[in-house]
Amino acid sequence: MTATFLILAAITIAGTVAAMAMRNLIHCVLALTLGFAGLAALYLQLGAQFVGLTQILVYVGAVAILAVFVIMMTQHPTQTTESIFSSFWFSGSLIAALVFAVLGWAIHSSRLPYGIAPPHAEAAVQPIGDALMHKYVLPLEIMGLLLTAALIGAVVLAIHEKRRSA
Amino acid sequence: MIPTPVQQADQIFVTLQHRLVSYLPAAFQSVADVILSVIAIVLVFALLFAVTTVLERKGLGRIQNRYGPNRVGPAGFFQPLADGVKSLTKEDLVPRTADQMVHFMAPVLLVLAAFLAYAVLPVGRNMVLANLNAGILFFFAVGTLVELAVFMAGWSSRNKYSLLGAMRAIAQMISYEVPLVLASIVVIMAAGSLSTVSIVDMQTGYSGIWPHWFLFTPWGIAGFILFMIAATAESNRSPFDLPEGESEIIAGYYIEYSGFKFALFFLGEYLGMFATSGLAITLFLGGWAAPFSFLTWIPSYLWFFAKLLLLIVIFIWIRGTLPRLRMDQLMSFAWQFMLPMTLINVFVAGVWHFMPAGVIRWGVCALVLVVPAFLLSRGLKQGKKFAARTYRFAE
Amino acid sequence: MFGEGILKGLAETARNFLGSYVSKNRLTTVQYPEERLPQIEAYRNFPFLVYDGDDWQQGLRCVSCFICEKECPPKCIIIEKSTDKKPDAVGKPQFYPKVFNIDVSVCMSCQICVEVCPFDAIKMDTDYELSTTNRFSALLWDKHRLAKSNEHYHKIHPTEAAAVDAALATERAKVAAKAKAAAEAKPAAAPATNPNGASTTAADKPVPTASEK
Amino acid sequence: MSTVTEPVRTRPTSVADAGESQLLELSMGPQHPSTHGVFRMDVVLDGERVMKLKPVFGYLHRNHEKIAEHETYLGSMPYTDRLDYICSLTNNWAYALAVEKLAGIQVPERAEYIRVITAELTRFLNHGALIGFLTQDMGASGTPLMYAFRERETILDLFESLTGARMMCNYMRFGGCRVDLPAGWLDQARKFVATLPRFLDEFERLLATNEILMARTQGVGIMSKELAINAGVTGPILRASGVNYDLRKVDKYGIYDRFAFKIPLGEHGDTYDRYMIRLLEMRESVKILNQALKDIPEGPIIDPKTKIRGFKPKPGEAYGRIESPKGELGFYLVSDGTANPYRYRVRSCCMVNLTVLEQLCIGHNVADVVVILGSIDIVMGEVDR
Amino acid sequence: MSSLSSYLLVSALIFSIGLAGALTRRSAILVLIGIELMLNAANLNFIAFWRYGPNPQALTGVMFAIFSIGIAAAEAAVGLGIILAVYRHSKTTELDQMNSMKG
Repeated sequence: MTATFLILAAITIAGTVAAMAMRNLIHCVLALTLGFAGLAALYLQLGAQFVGLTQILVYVGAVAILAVFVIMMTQHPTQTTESIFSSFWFSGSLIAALVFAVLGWAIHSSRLPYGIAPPHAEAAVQPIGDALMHKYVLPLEIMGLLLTAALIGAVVLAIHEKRRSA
Repeated sequence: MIPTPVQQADQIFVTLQHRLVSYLPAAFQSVADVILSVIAIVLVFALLFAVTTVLERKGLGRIQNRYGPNRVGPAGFFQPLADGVKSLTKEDLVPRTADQMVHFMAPVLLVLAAFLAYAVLPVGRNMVLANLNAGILFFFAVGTLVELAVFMAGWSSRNKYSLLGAMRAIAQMISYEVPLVLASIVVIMAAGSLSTVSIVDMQTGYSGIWPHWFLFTPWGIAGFILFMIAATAESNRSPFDLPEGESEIIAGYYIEYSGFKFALFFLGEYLGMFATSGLAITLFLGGWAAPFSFLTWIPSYLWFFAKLLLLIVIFIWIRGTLPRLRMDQLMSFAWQFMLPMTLINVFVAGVWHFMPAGVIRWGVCALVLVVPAFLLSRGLKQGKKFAARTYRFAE
Repeated sequence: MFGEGILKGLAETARNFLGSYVSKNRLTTVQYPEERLPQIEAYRNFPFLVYDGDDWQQGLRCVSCFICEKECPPKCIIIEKSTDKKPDAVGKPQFYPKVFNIDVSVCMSCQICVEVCPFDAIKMDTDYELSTTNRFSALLWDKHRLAKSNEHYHKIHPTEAAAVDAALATERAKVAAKAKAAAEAKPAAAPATNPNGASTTAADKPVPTASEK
Repeated sequence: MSTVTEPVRTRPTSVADAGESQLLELSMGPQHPSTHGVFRMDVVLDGERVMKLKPVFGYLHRNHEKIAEHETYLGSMPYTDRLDYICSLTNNWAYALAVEKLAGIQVPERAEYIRVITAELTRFLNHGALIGFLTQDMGASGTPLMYAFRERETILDLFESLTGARMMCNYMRFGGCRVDLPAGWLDQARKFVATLPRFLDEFERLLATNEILMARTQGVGIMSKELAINAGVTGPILRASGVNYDLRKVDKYGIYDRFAFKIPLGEHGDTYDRYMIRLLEMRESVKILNQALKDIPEGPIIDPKTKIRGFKPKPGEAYGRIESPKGELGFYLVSDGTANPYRYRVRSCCMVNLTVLEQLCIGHNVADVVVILGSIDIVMGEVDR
Repeated sequence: MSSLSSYLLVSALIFSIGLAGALTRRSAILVLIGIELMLNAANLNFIAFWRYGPNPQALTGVMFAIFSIGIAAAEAAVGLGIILAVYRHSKTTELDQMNSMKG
């Protein structure tokens, strides 16, 4: 519970809350990137350098930009929404609050069996690479396949438009 | 062991920093260490930015048979000072319909991201702010922040030109980030490390007088050229300066910025250029290592900056010569030439690793690179559709 | 090979870059306040009124005939005629301009006033450092501002001025001779031959050519 | 998001593609830096593709024709300088030609030679500047432009020492030229013209085979022969479409029949052809210049019978046209016997050439619009008059 | 409260925020983003457990997080692509208005 952690956690939560609550979708995405960056900083603080930097690379560099593009492509000038929340916003937030209550209670009440004092561990890149290439090679390949499939899917979705307009 | 004078000169800034920090209480020492380094980086690279703007304008001037700025100070070298004063005293105009907060944040984020990248660049022996385990990954991660900043600038200005510019910039940066990363992967493969410091350390040896730079391998040359092309595109320099194409979309994403914020964009752009050039030096040109073994007595940081200036000069030279590409050509160049070439280069680096050293290895690797490059460039020309023409004359 | 044209272009710019240090004729820029281009004799800028002698008011050649005011394409010349007469450049009594204004913010330096003037009274100046801080009164030049001496004219357009002077001198001699003859023959006769004589001088004057060839 | 999409208008009715993607209406100009003056294009974009383009001009309209009808014949001469302010001498010539036809004035031989020399120098500087601006529009940071301007400076120096002004020359008169060549001018001109082929070689090395330039210009803005002829396009861009039509050959006005030169013709009619045709025409201009500077005779420079003041041609009408660097520039004059023309009309090549802009640009990129506009070569002073 | 549990609490909070967003927002894009947030919350858990776990050398949590990020990227790409496709069809990204299964 260091000061760094508190600051980072505050940034992250503020970013995510803003991302979910703001009216302007672009603002939402910008706030979301703040949240993602805060999360990445939390990973770095935990010693997971590779994961933290990958988080920034993937989420800030790709997902957020992609979301921004989609928002810009799908916004309609005539689309004037009176409310940004759906009609069942009350039940939705109730469910979320309940989930948080349950999770919070569980975390609070469970006696964690290990690791009160953090040991000095770091996820260096080399062991990660080794693990990816040896122990986790099958998941890696499957993920590659998945990503390829996603790529092809995205391309198919994009080409769709061209064919129709042509 | 007592350091020789050469080593002392080499390490002068490092020892100075240690000396300064040692006066502080132990609790603050690590923080002060970082702060000192950050100040040094900010100062040095801001100064380099100032010098580069003059050099670029003078160089472009000479290329175009003009003098370039030569009025302020000796030979015009105080021009950036005058420019700075001017941009500071200029009225800061913000469009009324602009998204004020985002509009303000964009240049700040841009400069911040550009400066962050320097944290992992070793500018000299033992001169790096953070020797991160995943340094190169860090570099690319902060590079993505630039895209975000550019988007924020373009979108928040509420100007159609700036929006077009931002769209172009993002599309271009994302497209060229892939070849940029792939071009540096060959070095990571060879070095077996993502740490910039260890990558430079691997290149500091010499055989005879020749250094062990990664540049001196087929995949190194190809990787360097591809990296520099991608870096030009990443830093929006000519001939890939479409996002700010002044003749088409005027200034692109920063059309609505004035005064100091405009200067910040300028700064951020140049810092980005220095950073990617610095990474190219780190990856391919041996970082701070001297080019010949008999030149090692020159301090390492000088070598780094000499190489950096060399790359900057090349940037200026190219800017003075080439017209700009079009968006679709830029994209097809990225996906049809750069991406396959970088992938082939990765393959070549693997082949290099497993083949016995010798002339055959060189030949095979070079051949595997040159043939596809030739074929792909033929493809880019779209089956010789682009060609010099002959004309008929009527009496 | 792809990139050949680009490399050729790079070589060309490099040649120019280095050449700009070696050969001085590559750099066409003139470092203006310190160095200046040589004054070209034919250069024209804005009109001025020529006067002979030392007194700018007495020596003004203009006889306020209104030809330039009428012919000026942008109509930037404003003349008011005097009520009394004074001897002109050739010695005949003539009206003189009470007011002679040129609005140089309107003037387009076309030289038509010079071409049409039968008295060689208006010529083109070469002064180009004319910036002012007041765009209203400072750009409306009055008679005093416009009057420049014949020496000035000689300085800026020597060949042309010499031709004009020669023509004027013969004219003056003719007028003097005629006046003498008239004085001898009939002292009361009025000198009435002026316009013809003046227009011949204008026609005799294909300006700088005669002496140059 | 409302503000980003506010100016966006969706395509109105078409069912097939309604709302498929949004169109962006972009106003390029009149303050846009590469519209060659105060010109505006209302462009409708789909992404970056041009769907519609509406040229809007008139920002530089200054009532040239009506002013001229209230001026004397001579008084209009300096105004013609301001039509195409890069090539004032050819404008002078076209107007002088019209008045000479109207009044039946003969031009002495030496004056004809001077006219040809100044016109070809003007053509050279216009094409050089145009190619510079064209590459500037392509983003070449001014290098070719500066090279072109380096040569242009020398030509302007020649003009200055001849006419007294660098750009607004106001040099030609009805029946000849205003002043004779100053001493040493011909030698200076000969020396300079001898350096021009070297400059052209340099220019060609710099860009003509540049891959980026070829990619940017080849196949861009193709103008078919039919379109060019139907639209009344003239000048180098007509010849780039392969139509052999040059008034210097067709009309043989002045003394152009005395010179041996050729007319370069394009085949594809695209921007690259328009670019290259101009380079080649510059070479032909150098040929003409060499011949004219060699053959120029001594003699009077103006018909001695022409009156400067009180010039009143007989009632009648005349149309004088020349091949200006940008196309057919013509002046149509109707005289009613007074000192002012009854009707004065300019056939502006820039404006006629500009009318094809939309057809050339549709389907291309925003970046191409700028390049195509640059290759058409307009000067707003002449378009708007 | 231990350090681990504070990380877990933050993670739970982010998860709930994401869940709330996914359940209540009208815009399909923000629903997708809410789901991304939930995935990220899980990632934070993985990293925290790896860090405080008995065997950090095994890198299990880190590997899981890496795979999760990769899959999340694919998910975001496809999800946004689907939103785009749906938008082309129904001219809206508002979930309330996408109430027809038939095209």
